[in-house]
Amino acid sequence: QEPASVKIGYALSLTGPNAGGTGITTLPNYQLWVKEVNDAGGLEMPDGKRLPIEVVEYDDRSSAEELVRALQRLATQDEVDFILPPWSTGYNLAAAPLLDRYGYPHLAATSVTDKAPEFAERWKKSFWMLGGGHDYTNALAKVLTDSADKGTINKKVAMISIADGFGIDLVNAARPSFQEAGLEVVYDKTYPVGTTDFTPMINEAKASGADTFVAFSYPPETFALTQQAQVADFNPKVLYFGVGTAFPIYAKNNGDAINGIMGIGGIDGTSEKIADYRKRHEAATGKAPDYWASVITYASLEILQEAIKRKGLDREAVAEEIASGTFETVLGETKLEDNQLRDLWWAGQWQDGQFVAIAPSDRPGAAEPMIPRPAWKK
Amino acid sequence: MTEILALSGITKRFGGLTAVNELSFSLAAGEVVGLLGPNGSGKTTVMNMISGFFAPTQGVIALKGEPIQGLAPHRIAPKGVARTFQLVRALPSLTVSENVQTALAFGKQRLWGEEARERALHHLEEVGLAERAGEKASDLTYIDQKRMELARALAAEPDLLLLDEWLAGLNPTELRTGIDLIQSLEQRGMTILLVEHVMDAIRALCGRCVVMNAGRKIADGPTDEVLRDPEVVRAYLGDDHA
Amino acid sequence: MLTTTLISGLVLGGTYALIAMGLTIQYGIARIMNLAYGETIIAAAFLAYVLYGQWGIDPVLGLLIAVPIGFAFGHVIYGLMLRPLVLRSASRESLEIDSILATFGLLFVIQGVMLVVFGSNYTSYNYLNVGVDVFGAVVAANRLLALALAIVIGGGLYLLLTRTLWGTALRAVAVAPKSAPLVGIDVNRAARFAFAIGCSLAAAGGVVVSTYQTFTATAGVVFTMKALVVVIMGGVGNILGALSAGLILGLVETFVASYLDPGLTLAATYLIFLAVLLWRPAGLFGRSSR
Amino acid sequence: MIMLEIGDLSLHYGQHLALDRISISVGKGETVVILGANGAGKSSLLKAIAGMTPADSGASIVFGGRRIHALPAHEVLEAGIALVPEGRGVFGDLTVEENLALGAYAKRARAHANENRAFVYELFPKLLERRRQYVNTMSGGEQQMVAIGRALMSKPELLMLDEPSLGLAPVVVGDLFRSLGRIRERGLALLIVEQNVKMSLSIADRGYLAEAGRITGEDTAANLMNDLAVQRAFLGSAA
Amino acid sequence: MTLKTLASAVFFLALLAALASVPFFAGEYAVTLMIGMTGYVVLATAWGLFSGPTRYVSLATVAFFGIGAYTVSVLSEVLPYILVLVAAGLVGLAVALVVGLATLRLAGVYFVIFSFGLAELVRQLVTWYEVNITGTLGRYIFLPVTPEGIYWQLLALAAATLLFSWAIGRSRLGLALKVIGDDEVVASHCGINIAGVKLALFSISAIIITLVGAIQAPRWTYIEPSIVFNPTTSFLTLIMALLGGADRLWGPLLGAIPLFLLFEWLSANFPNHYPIILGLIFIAIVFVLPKGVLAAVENLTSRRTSAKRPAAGVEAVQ
Ligand SMILES: Nc1ncnc2c1ncn2[C@@H]1O[C@H](COP(=O)(O)OP(=O)(O)OP(=O)(O)O)[C@@H](O)[C@H]1O
Ligand SMILES: Nc1ncnc2c1ncn2[C@@H]1O[C@H](COP(=O)(O)OP(=O)(O)OP(=O)(O)O)[C@@H](O)[C@H]1O
Ligand SMILES: NC(=[NH2+])NCCC[C@H](N)C(=O)O
Ligand SMILES: [Mg+2]
Ligand SMILES: [Mg+2]
Repeated sequence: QEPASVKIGYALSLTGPNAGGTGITTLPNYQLWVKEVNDAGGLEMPDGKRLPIEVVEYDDRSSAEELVRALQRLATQDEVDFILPPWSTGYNLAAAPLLDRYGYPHLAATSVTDKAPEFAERWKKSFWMLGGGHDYTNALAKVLTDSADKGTINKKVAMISIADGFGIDLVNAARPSFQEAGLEVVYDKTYPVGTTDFTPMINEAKASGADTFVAFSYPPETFALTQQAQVADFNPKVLYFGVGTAFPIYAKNNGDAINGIMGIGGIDGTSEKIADYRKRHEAATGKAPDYWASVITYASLEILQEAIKRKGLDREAVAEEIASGTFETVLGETKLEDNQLRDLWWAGQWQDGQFVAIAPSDRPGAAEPMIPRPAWKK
Repeated sequence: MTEILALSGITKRFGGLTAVNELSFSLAAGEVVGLLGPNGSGKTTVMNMISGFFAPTQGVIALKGEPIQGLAPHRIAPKGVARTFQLVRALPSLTVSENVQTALAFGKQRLWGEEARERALHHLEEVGLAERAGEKASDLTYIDQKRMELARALAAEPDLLLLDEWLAGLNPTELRTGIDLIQSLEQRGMTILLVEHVMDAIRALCGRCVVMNAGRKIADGPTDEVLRDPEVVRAYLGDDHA
Repeated sequence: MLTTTLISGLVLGGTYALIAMGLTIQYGIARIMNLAYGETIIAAAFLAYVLYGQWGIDPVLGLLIAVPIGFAFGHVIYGLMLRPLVLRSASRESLEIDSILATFGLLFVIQGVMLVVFGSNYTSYNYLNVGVDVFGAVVAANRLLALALAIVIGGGLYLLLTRTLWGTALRAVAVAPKSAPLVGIDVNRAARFAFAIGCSLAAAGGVVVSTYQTFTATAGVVFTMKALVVVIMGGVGNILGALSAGLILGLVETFVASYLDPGLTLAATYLIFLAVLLWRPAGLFGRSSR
Repeated sequence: MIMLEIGDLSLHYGQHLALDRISISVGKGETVVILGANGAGKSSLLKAIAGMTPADSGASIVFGGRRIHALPAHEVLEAGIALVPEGRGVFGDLTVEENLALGAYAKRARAHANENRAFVYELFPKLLERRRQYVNTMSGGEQQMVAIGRALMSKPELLMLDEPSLGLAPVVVGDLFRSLGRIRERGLALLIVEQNVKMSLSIADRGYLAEAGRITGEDTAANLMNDLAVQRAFLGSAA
Repeated sequence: MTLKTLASAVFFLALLAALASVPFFAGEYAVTLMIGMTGYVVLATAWGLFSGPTRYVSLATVAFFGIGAYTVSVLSEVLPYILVLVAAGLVGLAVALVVGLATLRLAGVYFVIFSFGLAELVRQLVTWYEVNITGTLGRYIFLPVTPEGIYWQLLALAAATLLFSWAIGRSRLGLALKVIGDDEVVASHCGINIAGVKLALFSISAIIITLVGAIQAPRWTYIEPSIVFNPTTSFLTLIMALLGGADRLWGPLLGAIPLFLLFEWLSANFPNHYPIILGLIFIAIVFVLPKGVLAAVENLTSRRTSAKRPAAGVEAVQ
């Protein structure tokens, strides 16, 4: 019979330790997208009819077991038409085999993993949209060597990373990337989740003589590092932080002190589409999106929306279409290669209040890196 | 006359305080001996060392010739030592019967099941608590809990029974009953070391007394003599009793 | 290097001590194992954030607002929710279980309200983030404030509890609530007061910590557990214990990070905690009553 | 002159009737003992007066002209009645000094703390010697002194003692009753529950006999002392 | 008496069979639900096995749970499945012995927080080991175990745990535990080897908990310390057991099932106000069921029977 609506379900970490990340990147974009689609009358079907989206939402309470169960509930109990993925690498991996088993396309928008090709192979309907650790670290290495070659900075790098899946993936990628690029890692330590005081690490990094300090960090530490580097008057020529650098609140709290700080992600500051997206996001959810995965998340939803428009509610066909089609999204013309989004910005930098993309430098829209960054104002 | 317990040169220190100081005495099998002394003179501490609750700082405690000092209570109990506590220690969430069965189940007889229940009832009868066997121990009055505690100690069928002020708080009639009960135990051949401040009971029960003061032994001998000893009178009895 | 490490360790420890003191009072005196303690800290952090961000009220002034609010909150919660449990509990253990269960519920309520009001985002702001030179080590003024506050509160409470009759009465309630009425102490009032003090200390901690630490509506548990570790390591109900345990943990963490491996800081923290307990089963300053 | 007047005091523990319409009185400065078998309800009576255990409604307890029935324990103390309970109720984790200081926690006593403390130390010189010791490391007799001393610190007009001689060495019992005699001389009324019949009657003015939750007899101490038959009948029957 | 035991046994087996057949007639989601529920039933019952009678409230549950999951992730490719489970149990046992020996002196809240610290320590050490020695953090488990398979394993474990708990309750060991819970001094003076008893029970409880982690691990595919050492697991287990009545055989189960369903229902129906409602319900439960679910149930049934037979009071005590 004729469906009256499209049921879309998701299970997110609305509470618990993962709620912070979910609340910045994932949930607001899902809300924005649903609102926009429904305001426009619903999802367009191949026959031009529009079906409103009906949302089924669960809280996984930041527990993998809950997530697995909630997804199964969505698939077998609520029998939703599509399932949107959770936030973070680990939870997307926990979700992948299930979504695969039930035949749902899986648009993993917030999962950073070097195993993406392998996973795309294993779970045919999974799509990996945020690249792998090597992509980010290779790009960073290039930015650094370019600058070192110009004689602006030395080739020494001090680096710290958080001891969880994300930090370790990146630092494991960074070591070979930096070595191949001829950079010398002079300090390389991992800190546990929950660390709040970075004074010892900053002191070591300061003493190491490196011009570049890299932290594969999560938001609380990114914020803490920024504050503590200021206090310690720690002024390497390049400062690069992890997740959180791209958050709007980062700029709000630190003002122009963060000018020149680099981080993971970035956006094309020249793109009107993105500027428009940011405006809509803020209007609909009351807060600005981050400058990295938000827009990717949103783009993944647009891809889904367009694939549905082309193929209807047949999940098999939709997955097929996502894998092979070309889509017009907020990122511009978008096409997945081997189930992965490869047209990504790997590094960004705060420049005059915007977190603009600086790498890959040959991609249109890339900004010129500002090295050395201005020292902290006293 | 065989010696069942022998303490030689026992010392116990708590931090700076020497609670028991170079104490030696011994008990012959079947003897009922009073351990007397002013409050704080170390009597309970001696009991605690015999039962294994404290390890002596120094000295040897021999039970039937075998050194037991420093062993844990659960190692000493099966060797035939049972006790009551100065402040009763009931097992409040267990029934009165279960309290007694505890001693049966883990004592040397290792009784369990129906047999244990019957034995428990028997021991409760001895102390006059049989009707309350099914009640929660915490519902008993203080004195009844003391009775129950004695039944528990008796259930272990000890060779040596340590009673720490078990008669305290009884009125004259109850005291009489208590004394009779202890005498019946004596008749059975049980060796009893008893700490007590009730002189009537001491006189009635003990052929011999050991008196402590400030951790040291100040007298040891037949009860009448000891209670006339001027030092004992001065330190413990006071002029009223002299 | 050594002095720098020492000083940053003490400063970090100040934070730990600060967040633990309210809990040690609540648990030690009011006998309430308050699992919602961390949520109180976070709520105060949000309060400071709003006061500063919306109305430009300095967090130090914010303390003057948050502390009384915390006190009132604790007073009300105790009266409404905990008092009936205290009244009905026959033993210390049953009260412990009841208070664990009830405050576990409270934890969710507070957290839920914060989620609805503030969402689940990381929240942080900058305040007093300037370096201060202390014996050659540069430390952040906001963290120094936490240390100073910890020492002042810790010392003040210690004197209050040990040197005044009123404080002795609170300790009497802690050690023998059944006997306290015998000397004319209104146990209910004392416990309620202690619980409220605990909440106001949590509020003070929350305000100060928010000036340098990122927080989310759901981060309360982290604080509760850290505080519990400090409280237990110091000895329940012992203010000086909480202060020293906090400082020790801060020092351990900093020394391990500087001289061993930052990756082992938390492992070392727990190792020290466990070692202390094995050495002194009732905490550093605890007197075992078993 | 009557100071404490109790009428129709009943008390239930759940279903169990522990006190059955008790009526007793204590005069100003009078020393009264209650004698009775175990479980007769003596402790329950003292606890009910002290407000530690709620009595059934309908009772009347008047102290110094004031109705104190249903007052919470701390207010009963404030009114001038102190209890040294069964098991002593001392603060084991506090020092002797602190226990005594807390004795004067009541508003009525604060101003007199120093003079009362001096009296307590004079009465029990051992406490002065041990004033820094934690009470739970003291022997039973020493703890009993702390408990009595602490009660005296609240400047009571009526001091109630529940089996104060329990577990004390004879020499201490002698001292204790001498001390109670001295306390009595200061004009305090005493209400004592004791098994040590001889000693307690020797310092008492009057005595009550309690049995199974009721008061079954009352006489002057001298008469009770002499009437051994009465003694045996009442003290022996319940056991 | 024996007839009653027999009847109970038959009923127990029938119930087990009925539960085991759930996958054949109910949907996949039902299986999922049963997995979660059975998992918590086992955790809570195993927890109650040790913590109920001794009143040693342990927050180390997740340490063993996580160890189980990690053992599977490490060994799943090298050993046959059944040996993997055995290995997990053995690792759990080894850790339990070390922990047990270390904690014997602790009491009350000191033990509680110690056990929490211990779980965190294990998590930190595993993290550090993975990061610095094996150089990765996440691990993948690609085992061909179906949800039904997981469910049946858990169900079997649940049955075994309950049976074991029942046997303990009627054994000398059970009495020993109760005595220890009441007064350790008396226990040792009655001849109970406190350390031995505690250690034995703690280890058994730990092995069961480890197995739950091991059996459930394949459901997540990806494992990292923050996932399998999630302290929430310890808290929920404790809360469920306490709520049901930790010192009785059926108590933890009666806490786990309703609470689990409540969680599920709330998060499905009120994802955004879930914590508030849950918290309020929780507080309400504490007030309405002061002695735990089981006691309330018993109260109800005993009131009914005693209403029928007014004179049954005395027998009921025995
Ligand atoms: N665990 C302990 N720690 C410190 N001191 C203790 C401890 N146990 C006993 N003492 C001290 O040792 C001394 C002897 O105490 P003990 O209990 O043996 O006396 P006692 O002779 O039994 O007295 P009583 O007749 O009053 O019961 C006392 O001064 C007491 O304070
Ligand atoms: N908290 C309680 N709960 C239930 N019953 C109680 C409680 N306290 C006392 N009882 C009961 O009340 C009765 C009177 O007890 P109470 O302690 O007042 O007697 P007592 O005369 O002081 O005896 P003793 O000489 O043993 O101290 C006893 O039967 C006792 O079992
Ligand atoms: N902007 C973001 N927060 N992106 C999310 C990245 C999350 C990260 N990949 C993780 O493993 O958790
Ligand atoms: Mg003694
Ligand atoms: Mg009494």
